[in-house]
Parts: sequence; C-alpha cells; structure tokens
Amino acid sequence: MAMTSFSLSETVIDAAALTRELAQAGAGACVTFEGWVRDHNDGRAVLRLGYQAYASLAQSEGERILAEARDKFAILDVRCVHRVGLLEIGEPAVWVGVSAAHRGAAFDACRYIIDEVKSRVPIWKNEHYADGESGWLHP
Amino acid sequence: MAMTSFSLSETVIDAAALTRELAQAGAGACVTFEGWVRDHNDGRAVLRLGYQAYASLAQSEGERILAEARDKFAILDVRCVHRVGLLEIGEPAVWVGVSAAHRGAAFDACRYIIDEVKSRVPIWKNEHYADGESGWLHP
Amino acid sequence: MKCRVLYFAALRDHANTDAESVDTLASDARGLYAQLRARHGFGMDESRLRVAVNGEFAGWNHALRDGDEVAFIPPVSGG
Amino acid sequence: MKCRVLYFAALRDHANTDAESVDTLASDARGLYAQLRARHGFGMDESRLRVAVNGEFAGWNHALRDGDEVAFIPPVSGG
Repeated sequence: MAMTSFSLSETVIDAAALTRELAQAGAGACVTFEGWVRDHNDGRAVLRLGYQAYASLAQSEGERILAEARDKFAILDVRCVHRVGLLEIGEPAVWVGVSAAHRGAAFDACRYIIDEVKSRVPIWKNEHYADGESGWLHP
Repeated sequence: MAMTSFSLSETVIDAAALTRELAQAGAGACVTFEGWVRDHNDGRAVLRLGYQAYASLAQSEGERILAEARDKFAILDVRCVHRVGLLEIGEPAVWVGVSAAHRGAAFDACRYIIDEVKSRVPIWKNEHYADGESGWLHP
Repeated sequence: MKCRVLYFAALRDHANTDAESVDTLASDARGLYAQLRARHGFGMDESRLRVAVNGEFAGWNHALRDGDEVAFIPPVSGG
Repeated sequence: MKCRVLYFAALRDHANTDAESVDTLASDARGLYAQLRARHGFGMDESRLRVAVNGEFAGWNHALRDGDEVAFIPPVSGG
C-alpha cells in the first residue's frame, strides 16, 4: 500500500473513490484537502494552469512524505494525487486524504502532507494569464 | 446562504454534492472533515449508532458556529451536515466542508467548526454494543 | 402555570417520554429542574446540564412564564 | 564523460529542450551546472536550485560518473 499512496494523474481526480479507499472499521475521522485552480494570483487574472512534473522523483518524494506522515501521526491510511498537464479554473490540482481513529491526527497529518508536497515535490505550475502571457512559478 | 449552511439529515450524506456547492472561482483550497462511525469506543465493540437531536436548537446553534467561523477566518463558503437516526459502522455521521482562497484559513475553520459542533450542538450519540447493551454518551 | 418540557437522550430514557406538560410553581429553570428531578429520579446533576427556553440557550435563573417550552440539555455527543 | 541532463519548467524553456546529452569535464554537479549555465545563459543561481542524480536528490558536491542522469530542480510550485 505504501508504494501506491502517492500518484500523479493526467485525468480528473475522483475524490469520492479516493475517500472510499481510506475507509476502515476503526477509522472515526477523515480529513481531506483539495487544491483548486484559482482565477487569480498576485493580482493577475489566470485563465488556466499547466503542471509539469519530474515524474519519477515526484513519485518517490511524494511517497516519502506520506511515509513521514504515517510515522509522525496516529493515522490509519493516506492518499495523495497530484494532477499534471493542463487544468481549467476550479479543477482540483491536488487531493490529500487521511483517515484516523481521531480527528486531531487526521487534521495534523493532512496539513503536514500538503505543506510538504508544496515545498518539496518536483512539480511546477505554469500560469496562463488573461493578458496572453504565461510564466512558471518559482517561488 | 447563511441560513442553509447547517443541516440535519436522515439520509446518507452526499459529500461530492456538498463539495461542489463550495466551489467559487476565487477558491484555491477546500478542506473537509468526515466523522465516521467507528467499530469500537472505550474498548467496547460497537455495532451501530443512533443520533438524536434537539432539531430546532441544533439548527440555530449549528448556524451560529458557521457564522463564527466566517467571522474568525478568511473563508469563502462553508457547509455542515449532521446525521440523525440509526447509522451503520463506517457511515459518515457528520461532514464539514470549507472553501477559502488559501489553505491555512480552510484548515483552521474546518477544525474550529467540528470542535464547536461536537461540544455545543445538541445532538446525542447512542451506542449499540456487541454485548446487547446500549447507552447514551454524555461525556 | 404550565410549561412544556422536552427530554433528550438519557433524560428521555429516564422520563420515559420525549415531552410532557408540567404544572409548576417554580419561578426559574433551576426550580423546575429540581421539581422534575424529584419526580423522575434523574441522576444528572444540574451542573452537567444546560437549559434552553423556547429554543434558545438560557441561564438557570431564567424566569419562566406560562406556556414556555423548556429543555434540559445533557452533555452533547454529536460528531 | 557524458551525462544526461533533464530540464524542467523555466530551465526547460530557457534550454529549449527537456533533456540533452552533455560532454563534461566537471567532477561534480556544481561544475556541470556552471558549464550549462554558461552555455544556455540560465538566469537562476545555483542557490535557488536543488540537484538530483539518477532520480534521487543529491548534494552539489555529488561526484558525477559517466552515464549519470542529472536534473537541476528549480523552486517547486505544485499544489
């Protein structure tokens, strides 16, 4: 299971199916995070986004983050999916789901995972602006 | 909108439909919490649960909590649904969803709401145990 | 005067009804609960309960009026 | 020796390719980036990048061997 908890996807993320994968009889809490494509960033109107990944390293780094979350927090199961390719406004770009016996660990682990994914996993966002320009974000 | 953000439900919670209601073009983050019926509590095997509510007060107190969350955190929209009646193991008993421009506010608001709902909204859980007993939880 | 009293959870099981009409001389919610506790043998101390009058949380000193709907709220366990 | 170099995001746009085979005399990743920066005119300073060798993060002093696959990782922006 640990080897398939993180994945990159070229197609729409199915949150309901992913949530069902987290179910266990001992699970009392499930926290999910979805990152949606916003229509603006830093004051510029955004039409759509493209995500590019270094796929093999993104996969191994993503799995490493999920393994860290399993070590640090009393959670039962976890999944993370990140989109690659072109996305429209409002589409989920990333989904994180965590199940646990109790909610504190589920919240903390979900927050940890998305923070680490955003800072460590080699995926880049290319914003296409309303003025016709586009640009890679390298914060 | 504020008057219909909190609801009690006698039927299965449709998380996907509720999540879609939170969508806005300016929303970059969506955090959800689901409370699932666990198969055990305090070391006793639980077969199923019954939830009883003081419906009119639960409704007004639930709406009050969601209004507080809108005041305290930079969020865009919010929903909370709590089940009443009999539930089987694994069913969602409560669902909270929050959308926001940024994830910090969404996590904080979602956590605030479920903590307050659990401590303030007049809803009671009756656990039916494997040994045939049942009992109201009054923590 | 008459009040309508609503019962939930353990209090409902104990009173064996979800609601009843009560003749009372109590001037406030505290006095009404003492009367009902004596009648039904509720084990739950006032300190563990909250009060609602006419669908809103209220204090134990809330003055009761004829026709009020009163609920004694045991510790909640939703979620 | 020859290394395979992978480019992503702004570096890919700048190099105008997603990968290339590079003849190098550089002994480590730092030297290889200096060589490629001179060739392609990358604006991004080494301090903003991370290095990966053969699919694993590595240090700038990582000694390169013939056939290594090297990637220079710009600041990421997933999520």
